[in-house]
Amino acid sequence: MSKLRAETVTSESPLHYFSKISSHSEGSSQLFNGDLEFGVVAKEIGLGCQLNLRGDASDEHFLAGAEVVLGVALPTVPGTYHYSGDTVVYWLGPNEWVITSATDALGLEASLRLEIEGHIAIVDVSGGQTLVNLRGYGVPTILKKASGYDFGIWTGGPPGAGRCVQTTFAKATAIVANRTNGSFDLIIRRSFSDYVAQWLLDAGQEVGCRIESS
Amino acid sequence: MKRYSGFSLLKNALSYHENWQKVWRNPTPKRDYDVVIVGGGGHGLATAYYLAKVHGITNVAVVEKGYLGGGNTARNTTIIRSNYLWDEAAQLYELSLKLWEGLSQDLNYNVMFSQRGVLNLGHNLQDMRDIERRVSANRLNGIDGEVVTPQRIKEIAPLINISPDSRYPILGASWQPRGGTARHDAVAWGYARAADALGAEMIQQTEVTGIRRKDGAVVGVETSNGFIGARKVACVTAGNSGVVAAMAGLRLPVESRPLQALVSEPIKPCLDTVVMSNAVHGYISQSDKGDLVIGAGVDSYNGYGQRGSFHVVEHTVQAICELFPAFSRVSMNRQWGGIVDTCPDACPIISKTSVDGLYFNCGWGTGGFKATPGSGYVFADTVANDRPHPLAEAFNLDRFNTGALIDEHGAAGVAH
Amino acid sequence: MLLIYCPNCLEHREEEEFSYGGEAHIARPLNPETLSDTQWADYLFFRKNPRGIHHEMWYHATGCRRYFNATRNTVTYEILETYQVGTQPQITGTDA
Amino acid sequence: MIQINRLPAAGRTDQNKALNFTFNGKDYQGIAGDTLASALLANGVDVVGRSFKYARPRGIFGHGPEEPNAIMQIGSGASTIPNLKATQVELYEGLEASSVNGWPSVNFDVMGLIGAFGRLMPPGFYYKTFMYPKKLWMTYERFIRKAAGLGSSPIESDPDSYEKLNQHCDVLVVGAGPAGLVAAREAARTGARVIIADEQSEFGGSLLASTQLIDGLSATQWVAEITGELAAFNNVQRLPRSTVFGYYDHNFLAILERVTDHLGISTASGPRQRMHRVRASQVVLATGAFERPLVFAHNDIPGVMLASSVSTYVNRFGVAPGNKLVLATTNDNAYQTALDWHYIGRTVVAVVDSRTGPNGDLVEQVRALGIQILEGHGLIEAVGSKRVRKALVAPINIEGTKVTGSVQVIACDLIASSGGWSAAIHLSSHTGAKPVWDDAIVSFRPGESKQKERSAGACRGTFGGLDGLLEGANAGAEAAKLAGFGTGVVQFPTPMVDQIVEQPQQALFLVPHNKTTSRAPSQFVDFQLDVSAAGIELAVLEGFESVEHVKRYTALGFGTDQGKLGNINGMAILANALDQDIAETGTTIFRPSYTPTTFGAIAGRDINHLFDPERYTAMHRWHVENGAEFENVGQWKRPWYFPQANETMQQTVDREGLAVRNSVGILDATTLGKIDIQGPDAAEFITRMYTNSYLKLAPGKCRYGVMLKEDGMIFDDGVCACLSENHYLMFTTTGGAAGVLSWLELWQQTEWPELQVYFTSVTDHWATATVTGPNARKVIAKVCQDIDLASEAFGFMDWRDGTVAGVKARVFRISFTGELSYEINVPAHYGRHVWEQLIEAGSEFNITPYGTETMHVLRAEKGFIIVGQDTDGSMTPADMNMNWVVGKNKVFSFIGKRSLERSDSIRENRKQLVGLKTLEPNAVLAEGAQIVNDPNQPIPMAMQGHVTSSYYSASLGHSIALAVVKGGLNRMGDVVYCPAADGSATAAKIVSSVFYDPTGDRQHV
Repeated sequence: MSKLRAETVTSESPLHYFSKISSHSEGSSQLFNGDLEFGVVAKEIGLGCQLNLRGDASDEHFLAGAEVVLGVALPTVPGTYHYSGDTVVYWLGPNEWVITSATDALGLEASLRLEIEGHIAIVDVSGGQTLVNLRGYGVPTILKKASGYDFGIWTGGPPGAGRCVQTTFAKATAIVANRTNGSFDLIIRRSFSDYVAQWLLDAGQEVGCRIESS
Repeated sequence: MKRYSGFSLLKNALSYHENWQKVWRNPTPKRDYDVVIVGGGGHGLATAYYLAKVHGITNVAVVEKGYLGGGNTARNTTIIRSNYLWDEAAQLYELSLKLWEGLSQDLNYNVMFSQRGVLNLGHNLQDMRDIERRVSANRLNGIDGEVVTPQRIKEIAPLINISPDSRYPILGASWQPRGGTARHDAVAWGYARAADALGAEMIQQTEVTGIRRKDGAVVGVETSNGFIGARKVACVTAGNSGVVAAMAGLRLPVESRPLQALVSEPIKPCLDTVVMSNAVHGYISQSDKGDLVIGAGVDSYNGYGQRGSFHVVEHTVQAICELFPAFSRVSMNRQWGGIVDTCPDACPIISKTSVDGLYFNCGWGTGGFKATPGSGYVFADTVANDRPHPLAEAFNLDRFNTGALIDEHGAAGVAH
Repeated sequence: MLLIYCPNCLEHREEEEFSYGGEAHIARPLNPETLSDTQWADYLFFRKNPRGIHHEMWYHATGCRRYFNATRNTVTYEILETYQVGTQPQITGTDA
Repeated sequence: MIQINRLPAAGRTDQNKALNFTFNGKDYQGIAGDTLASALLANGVDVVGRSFKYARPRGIFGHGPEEPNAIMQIGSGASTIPNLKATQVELYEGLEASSVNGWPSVNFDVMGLIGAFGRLMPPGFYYKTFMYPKKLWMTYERFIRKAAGLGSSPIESDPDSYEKLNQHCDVLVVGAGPAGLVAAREAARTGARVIIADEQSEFGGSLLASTQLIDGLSATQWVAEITGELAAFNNVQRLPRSTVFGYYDHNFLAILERVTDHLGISTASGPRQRMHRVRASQVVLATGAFERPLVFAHNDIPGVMLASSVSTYVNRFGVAPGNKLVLATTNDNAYQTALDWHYIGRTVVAVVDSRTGPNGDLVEQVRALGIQILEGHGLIEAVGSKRVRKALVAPINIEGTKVTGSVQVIACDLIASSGGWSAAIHLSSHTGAKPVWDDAIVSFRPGESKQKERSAGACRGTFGGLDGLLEGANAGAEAAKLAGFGTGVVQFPTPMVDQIVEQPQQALFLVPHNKTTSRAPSQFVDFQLDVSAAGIELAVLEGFESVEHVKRYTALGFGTDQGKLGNINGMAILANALDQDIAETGTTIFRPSYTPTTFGAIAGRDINHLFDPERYTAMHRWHVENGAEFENVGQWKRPWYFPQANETMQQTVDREGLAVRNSVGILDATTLGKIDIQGPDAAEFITRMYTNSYLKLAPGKCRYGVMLKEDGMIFDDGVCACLSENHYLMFTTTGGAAGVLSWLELWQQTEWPELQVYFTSVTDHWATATVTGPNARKVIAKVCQDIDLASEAFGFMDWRDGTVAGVKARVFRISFTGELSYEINVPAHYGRHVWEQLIEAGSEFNITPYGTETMHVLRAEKGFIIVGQDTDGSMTPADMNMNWVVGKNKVFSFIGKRSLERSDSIRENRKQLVGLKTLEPNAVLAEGAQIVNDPNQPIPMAMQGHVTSSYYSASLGHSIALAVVKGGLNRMGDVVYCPAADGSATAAKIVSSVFYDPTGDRQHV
């Protein structure tokens, strides 16, 4: 074999192996017998596009340019995110955002670069992190176990917006965001994803925890 | 000084313990002294003792703002070892260890120095290289030590977890059999009693508020109980060195940080040695009362609060439970903090200063208790002769100008 | 355990999210080569280390990744203010 | 078994539910609602333990966390728990308890014989003895240690799990006694988030044992009502069995909740205990008070108890721990115990009151019942061995300092004593608030608040029932208001409580004896550690004047009850001996834990595999499947080597290394830190951080750089590539990634904000496979068609974008082996795919995966350093013989440059990196070995440096080592020695640090 064709390319999301391994692991096998109601379900929504965007939030041209391309304004209020369709923009810092989207990362980067002038940075981090949705009645408790952040003060935002925070999550870090359906999204780093998954299974044992990889 | 012995105990028991002599006088301060030692902790008291014993300087006052031995002497985890890497540090700590070995007899006060050995664990390959390097240097410096295997560690400390499946498995350790622990309070009291017997005066509940100078030379100290004259002033105020230095218009390259420690309830003896681990970060021994004495971390920020952050305690206890899973069901009885002076190179300052007759001994970081006798010995010599003791030469203040730091491991995080 | 108000996130956050950055307001000498060894050592190693009011840097390591300054009492640990790098503190002096 | 002391009216217990348990191997029965202590008392068990020092027999003394004597080992095997207080252990079916001291039994303890010589063991006796002869101390100590400790640690791993919850609330109420309950109710009503925690199994505190009426209801009914009200609020979290054990900075409090301990079974489905880490906006402390025992001779004999404890056992547990009661008191409050005892039909022989003319409401009630009240008397001594038989009572002077008349003997089997109450100020003291002594209430009060907290009720020194309720309600409303809820005005009507008129109490801390304190039988102050009044006076006699000295000298307050019973009496006795008042003598600072806290609960789930995150690369599973052994590098798991069947590690490393040198190998290099740098000032910024310049680095090119700290010492190294104008990618070491990123941010944000540059970590985004060896190009060519791999087109230290195995990739021609190398970076999702395709493409060249050990050997053959192994934070570039990487002509004084000119940095004879070649070619030096010139010199030897890296090199056929040696670069050819532990020494010649391909031809092909 001297030539590989594109269609043979396989990809693996960070939690690719996880449910398989967990279902065979002794400690958590009781959680996967199918009869249990799981208090926490962690579903990976992996392999999307994730871009890190840096720029001057006081520069109107920058904000306008980004909005044109993304179809949604960059959130400038700390701890909030905006979304439109499947594009979500999270505030990470006063000049930093992360964009998750179903589109192609390189294409989106190119469009942004075309639209925005000046000192900015756009970095493709699609391979470096993954998005996990946490749902179930046990999620608020899981978040209390994971982080010292007070998620209890979050209230529902206006349409198209929500709350997010980058904080410690167990002994890793994560971006946590609320969804309108009461679930939470978690963005975690790839190299920590096994740890986070192991941690979720352990911390979720009280209520039952299942991981669905993408 | 009436000597202590089994016989004296028996004799006093027969008279209902009504005739014991005072351990030290509590005199009102004189107008002036040859030497005023600021700080009545272990190091200051040892300095007073050796000034009198070795150098015949007995017109000495130890001025202490609280009670003798009430600072870090009372707050440390009592570990004693001399297996330091660098020649300068190793020789100083080895002098200390040799003094420890005869201290109870020298002071006629049982400081309960227990040579039960110290293990410094290695958890990764670089740890093991560093251990080999340190032990090799120790041996060539005449300091006992060997590199031991996990199996040998298990023999020394049977409850330890040497499973290769641990998150950070124990790969080996350095073992210094002559290391151990001592009863911290007894060290302060023993030195104070012995120094008092030789003529030094213990002035407690007296806070030094200023250092009076004239023509570039020290003339005495202002205190909460008035001025006390002195030809020489020797400052040994761990945790507050920067504050005291500022009284003489000096700056020191030290920062004060909370260092935490905790003890368990007393349990039956199950750990007969000292176990230290840098990589998982915790150290532990068991006292003669049965408490597990556990050293926690230094908080990252400057502080004078003698308390620290709970998460530091949590991390330490996690480390202890990793090393000794069986201790998970034992309980923490008490936790507290001390204030340590941290130096950029994690080595002390034993130095003359730009003010004539003013000397500083500080910056011991977490290593102060084990150095108590040696520190007092070389500092007394430095003060008595107005020149650094040969073993103190490397620990001068000028090293921060030249860059001749002794252990720049500790310097990795400085500079801005 | 400290609870620190991040001037960028506009919230109080747990100490675990931050790392301490040492004394604030130390400017790097513009021409290090012109300094004596002693002057350079002063910049490198000598800090105020006050008992009382301290101006210090913190890095919001697992939050917004920004450095900022805080005025903290090193005895009570009370944080009296946090403020942006490049700005001056409202609270000065040595005692709380 | 008959529960001889069980009363027919069962208090809060359930007579119908019997529970079997064992104590010291003997079977007993208690009932539901009992504590282990109440059950033992019900069964008439007198001796439950032996004291620590003198091994004196001891019985149950209290009913809560103040209990000093009834220390138990609960359970057995892996789940045994040492040192629980019987008064706090809820009884369950099958409970196994044993005393922690006493051999062969608590009733006959041979150590008790030693206790008879107690006079030979005054405080601090060990400081005065065991010194001679010197060499025997370790032997003495072995015997001393035999007597150490209370209970035993398990010797196996803990089968239980522990939970942790981070909690946030507006108002935290500590204590669910009367003041705490009304405080919580007021706060709850405002809508504030409220947590109320109490250490007991049910809410109510002292009310659970009270016979008082509140709002016309019995105390327990009233508790049930208000607890029900609290349950109806969904903004209230109620935590029974939950001890707030520490109050830390910025209103952080830690609570230990005992979830399953009272069930006595290890349940796999739930945690044993749960740690609540609480951030509270405001705190109400309503922690109550502890009764002080009276200190009199032999006050430690079983059958001597606290007055409130006797009442508690009677009223709450339905247990009468004796028959004939003598009550000794200094106050009106304790008369309630005489009433309680009388109403269950037992005999109150006498009340011994130190005061003259007491006539408060309760006193009059007792008097009306015809009970003898001995006014102006002291109970000076208890008589008995394993149970009280008699009380010696004598008139005392009005100051309470002297016996003034003849002693009378009163037969009894129970002595209850009360010296008044001490506010439980522990938590306020944790915050640094300095307690204030108040003569009026004979107690400390909490000091001025240092945090957002207030105390209410008995813990504030307000011992009257109604006043405490008022304070609680106010505190709850105020706390809520300050947290942003409500008006601060109390909303609920004040509960109605009968006011009881009390006469002033007497401050009596040591009941006088007709002998002096030093000659009287022991008058115990701290029971657990056998600290007596005489011991405290002796400490003063010996010159210990500070309360801390006396505490430390006598061990007062160092027991597991932490001085809850004894501290105040001890301090008062000290003050008296010093002729001071208590306020002058000062107080001692209480520290966490309020009560002992399980290590496992403090650790939580962050143990075992969750102790620290394990970081994996995208190829990790492949490595596992292919038999890799792993090395911990920081948090990463990196393949260390890939052994094949029956290979030793050395054989594996030889094979892997030869494969790279002779054909091709593949390494997972994902873990190297990677930082994306963008901005118009990126090149300028990078040039300030590295020792060399990047101003002229063109797109498509890479450069190796070294980073210093400002002290001039090497701190990290790596390659930096110019991706395009104003866009760079910086590689860091695996361990240095996070540190370098925050280092860059530090300088940009705080020192040079004018430089326009952004940094983003992309370490996790890329998976990196290094293909290296003479056949590397051929392997790459099979999977990559869109990059011209010819040396002229894609040279050493170049990088190119292209497609590898169908995946967009960035390929760097950088080499850490000295061979032709390609570092292939692909988005991590494709990491395993590309890795496997490379393995497959390389199969015809026998491509060999290798690990970090072989990587280390190969780079050492080339003399490439590893920061942190060959450097130790005290090494400059010149020390590493790397002056070539220092840009001498750079305009900006890069970080660390100035320090390179300090006198010590330019000193002759610094340690320098060299190679070592052992004279015996197969001898491999130990990494870390020290180097000397003459191995036969006497100790201490003059050390010249040490070996930093050392391996057997299969491709060279001999061992190699890197070392740092003083002045080493001028010592080429010298022979030096590495002495070993066994006295032997290995000779080695100083050579160049580059062993292999010194001209560097192979990496350039």
